[in-house]
Amino acid sequence: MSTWYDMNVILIQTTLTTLLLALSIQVPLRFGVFSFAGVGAFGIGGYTAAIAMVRFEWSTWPAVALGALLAGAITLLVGLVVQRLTGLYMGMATIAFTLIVSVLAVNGGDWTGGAMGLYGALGEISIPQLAVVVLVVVGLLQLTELSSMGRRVDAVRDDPELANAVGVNVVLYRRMSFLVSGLIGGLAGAMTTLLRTTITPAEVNFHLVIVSLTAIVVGGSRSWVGALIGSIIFVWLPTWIAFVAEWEKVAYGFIVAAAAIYLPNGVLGVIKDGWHRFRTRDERARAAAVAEEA
Amino acid sequence: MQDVLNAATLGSIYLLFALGMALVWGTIGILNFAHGATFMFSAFIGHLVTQRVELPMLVIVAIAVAVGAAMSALTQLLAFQPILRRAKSQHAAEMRILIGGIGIAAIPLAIAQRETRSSPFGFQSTYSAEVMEIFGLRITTTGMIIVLCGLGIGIGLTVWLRQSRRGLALRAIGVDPETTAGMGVNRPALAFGTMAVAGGLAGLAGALLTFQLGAIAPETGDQLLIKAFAIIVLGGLGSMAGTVLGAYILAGAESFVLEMNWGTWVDAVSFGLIFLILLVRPQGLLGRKEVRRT
Amino acid sequence: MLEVKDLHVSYGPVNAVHGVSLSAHEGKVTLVLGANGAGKSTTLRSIAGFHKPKSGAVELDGRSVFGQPAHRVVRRGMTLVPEGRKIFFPLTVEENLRIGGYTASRANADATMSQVYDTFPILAERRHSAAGLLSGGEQQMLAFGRALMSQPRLMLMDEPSMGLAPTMVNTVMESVRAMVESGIGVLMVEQNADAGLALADTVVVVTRGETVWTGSAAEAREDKAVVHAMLGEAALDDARG
Amino acid sequence: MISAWTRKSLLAGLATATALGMAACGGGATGSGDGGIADTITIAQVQDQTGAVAYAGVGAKEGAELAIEEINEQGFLGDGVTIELEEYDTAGEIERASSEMNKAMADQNVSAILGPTQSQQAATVAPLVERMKVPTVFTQAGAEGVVINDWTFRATPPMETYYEPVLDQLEAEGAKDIAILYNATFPTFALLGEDDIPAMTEERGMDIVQSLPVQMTTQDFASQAQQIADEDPDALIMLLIAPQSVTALGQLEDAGYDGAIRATSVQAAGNISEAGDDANGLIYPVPYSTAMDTESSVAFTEAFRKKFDKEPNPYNADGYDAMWWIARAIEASGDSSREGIREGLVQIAEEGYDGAMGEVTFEGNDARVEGVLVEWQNGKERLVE
Repeated sequence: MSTWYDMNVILIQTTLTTLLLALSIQVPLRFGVFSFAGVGAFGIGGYTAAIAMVRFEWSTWPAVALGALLAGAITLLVGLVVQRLTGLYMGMATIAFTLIVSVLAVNGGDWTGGAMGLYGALGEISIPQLAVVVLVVVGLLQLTELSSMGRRVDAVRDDPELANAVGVNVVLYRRMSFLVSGLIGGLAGAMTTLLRTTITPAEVNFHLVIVSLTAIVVGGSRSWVGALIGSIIFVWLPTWIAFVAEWEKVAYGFIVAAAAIYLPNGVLGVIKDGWHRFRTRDERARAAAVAEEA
Repeated sequence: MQDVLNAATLGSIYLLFALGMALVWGTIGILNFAHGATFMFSAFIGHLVTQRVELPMLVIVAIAVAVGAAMSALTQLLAFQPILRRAKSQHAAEMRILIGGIGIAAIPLAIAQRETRSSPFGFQSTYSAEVMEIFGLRITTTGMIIVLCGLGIGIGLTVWLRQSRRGLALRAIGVDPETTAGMGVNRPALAFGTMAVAGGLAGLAGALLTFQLGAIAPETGDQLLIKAFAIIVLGGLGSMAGTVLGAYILAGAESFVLEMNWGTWVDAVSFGLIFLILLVRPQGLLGRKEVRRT
Repeated sequence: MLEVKDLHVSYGPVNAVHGVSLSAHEGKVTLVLGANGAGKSTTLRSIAGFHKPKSGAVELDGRSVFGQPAHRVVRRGMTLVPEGRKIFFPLTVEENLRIGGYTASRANADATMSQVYDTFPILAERRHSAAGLLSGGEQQMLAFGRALMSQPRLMLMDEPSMGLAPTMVNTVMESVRAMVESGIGVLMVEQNADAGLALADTVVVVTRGETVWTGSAAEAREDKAVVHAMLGEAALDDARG
Repeated sequence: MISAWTRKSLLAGLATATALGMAACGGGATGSGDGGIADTITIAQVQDQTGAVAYAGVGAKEGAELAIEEINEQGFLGDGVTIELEEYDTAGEIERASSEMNKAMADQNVSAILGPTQSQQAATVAPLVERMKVPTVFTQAGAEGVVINDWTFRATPPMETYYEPVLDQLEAEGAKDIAILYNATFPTFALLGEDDIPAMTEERGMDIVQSLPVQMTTQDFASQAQQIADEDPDALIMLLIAPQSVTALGQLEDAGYDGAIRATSVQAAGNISEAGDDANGLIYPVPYSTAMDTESSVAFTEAFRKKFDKEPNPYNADGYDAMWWIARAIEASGDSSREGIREGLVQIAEEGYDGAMGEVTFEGNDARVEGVLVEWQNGKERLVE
């Protein structure tokens, strides 16, 4: 067990940080906002934390907090600017924001370390600490999925007019989704950077948008559980399909495409369906038993 | 003037690539993220064939067009069509089509990377580009062909969509697919044909761009994908003329940045421009507004 | 010409229609009445090929069109004017008509289009403006015109008067009458029973996804069951009570 | 995780101290006590086997395989002692590099590691290497932040350390005005284009008349080619990745630029062959070329041709030299443990060796070579005198 843990400690770490990143994209989607600004926030959070540690010799947690807060604030500002846009137009604008963050990092001179990025940001973050942070984030998100709050979020996404009519402040909700996305994205960036000790401009790119989106859609887009499932799948997939060796990427392609075709609600959807069927079967059996007794 | 001509050539390259994507996205609502892989793989097959036998330009282009059309048609048949069939609505299918495309794109990319070890590949052709001087401006024959093809096909598609019966049907599908089927339009067949045409355009772009650049790498398609995405959104989804305009605006902006020798700021300036334009015109330059009285 | 026998349609586990039978004929109006959610719209959409029915028979001129997709059904001479009109808003009025004539030859379509313009002069006036700018009644004219472009022998109409001003309802019903007089058969679902009954030749009453009554319009005006069906289940209970 | 690591490194540190003491007492005799040479020594190769820069990792693997075959056949480490190579694919991704490195390091059978070839991957794993105390020899990875502690080594000299000859040769040809076209998002090229080359030209009294940075995503060079042709410098130094170079060469030709062009070792390994005639006359410095006539280089070239039936490239030379360095290290310290190999690597680095890249010397743990200038002519490299 402990050897297994030692061998896979980085994968466990990556799963948790990937989950945070995926959540930063998923939160706005759940509010019906097609924003990928979370990836830009990832970059801002990562660079801020690294700069705080390397240039100003801050300690780990203040650096992480600064990264998350700054990323949250900037993402909220971006959200205020682009809130008028809809659908993929919003998507494009927020992707543009992300790419601009990356270009700023390349051209940031000594501050950002240019193309080579920053290295030597030796954060002191243990897996249990990381897990606690993730648990807190997930716990708070769970509140937005429960009962009345969850229904309001669903209304904001599926029928904003109705939501407005029943007194839900749609605009406010959507703005808040930017803030939350930025905070979580910044947190993901800061913790990833300090765990890895480096951050480079090449990491903050369109590819990261694709990775998180794939994780969410394949896992299940309506709940943090789906994001967790997706993160687990895509972080561990290379380990599971190691036997195909050099054809790994081909297998990855087939798996993603098959998931898109056959799992309309992601893996989470399958699990829920299965659970539902299991429970109803149970109930039917019980009902039948009752009927027989009678 | 020479700069304008260079920008026009670059714009035509972007345009050739973006046209196919814009066609399927703006009409049958499929945002095909495998377009870049189709583009690259068509050129790659051309490369493999010309390693055996040296061929004239026209034959290579024909091969690439055929490969592109076949790949794209297969993608439609094996992935997007099943997704659409299973989805409750076009809207529900959108995200899964996106992810399906991402998965499918990984397959040809992995194959080409493996075969070439990611070194650049080109064609063995009897064609060799000549430099022409017209009114003191230099342009290669390949550049000329690209500009003519880009503009010609761009305008041709615009006119065809406006004037022809099938073009009208495609635009109607873009508005309301179900009602269009009620008008006697065989939607799956038309979608299949449109995807094949788009794939052919990707193949054409792949072959011509490889001639123009001398060689491309397996990853070239991915880089163009994000630019094409930006161009289409900038021009306004559903408007072919908008795509033409968007391609030249992006190329013009990039060329200007290079002319100013701010090479590392290219993405920031061009995506910043897109960001700003979207703020002023949220539906893109020539995008349709919601026309509705009630 | 249209014969529907014992049609069953389901949405997933829900059986929306189970046992609808009706018929429609050239130059005649068949009116389908029933409470909200009785399965009238589903019936119409299934006949027109927008939704695949589970079982039963749908025959047009003796040949089955059961389960055929919408685009094929249109070619057989039967077209649906959908609920809510479903006009292509961004397209011009003329483009809306041209897409309606998708199955016809160019020459045929041109000829039909001038007929449509004769019938609905307002459309000719607005031919080059975006269809989304038309008023509700004009949009319904356009929906009729668009359906006529495929030169149908039978038109299925789903709530043509819905959301229209009372004066507009009359105009719309007048155009339906004109179309029927030109020999086209009409199968119509209509909430506005007065307007519908004024036009109808035959009336079919559907309750909870089943045909419960079929008769002439004259009989329908007399028969209480029909009225009940029109007014909904609640009225029926009241009558019993 | 940190606590686990600290405990582990503490233990490892204790073990090391004991081993050191023993080694000191035993005078480095082979096979003594804990620190002998195992019968089977596993070396992990944690490099890109797939993805966008697979050529470097796959190339190094072939070179390493050749070296292992020689080492095992010669009985270099004693009778019956064999080296085995275990592959880990980093797939061109930074997070994959750190997780694969971690797996390799956690495997106690792994004695040493051939580390990632990409600078950014290497810089990420370099601190891990010290925490886990596994000797890691990087190939390529020419940026700063890679060779940063006692456990990190580099077998490929960074590009800037053998770029001087290019400038010497240009000076000899009488070039005054120099233009630089460089990929500023590629760390090695950014460093070379912004710091090293300007310094080198200044020393020689040359002028940089143009400095044109581009991005990793730049694909069309018509605009830059035009600017260069208009400026018409005596020589252009072109620091671009493989596909960019092919395009730039063609477009420079089309734009009418006919001055000298100097490139980098990225153009080696046949990466420039797609440029066809446009690449003829292109000169670039390489740490290794089939055209080299140093005895040890010729031996490698011939052995490689014999084993793989193809022409070796600099990446093959990387893997070959790195693996031989490790083997020599084990032989020198007589100890195939992680600490033993680390000591051996340091010892060999002090002495230097003759390898595929010719005479290799070291600055600390970092390799240095003279390098050679080669000219590309009709699909072949030949030495520039």
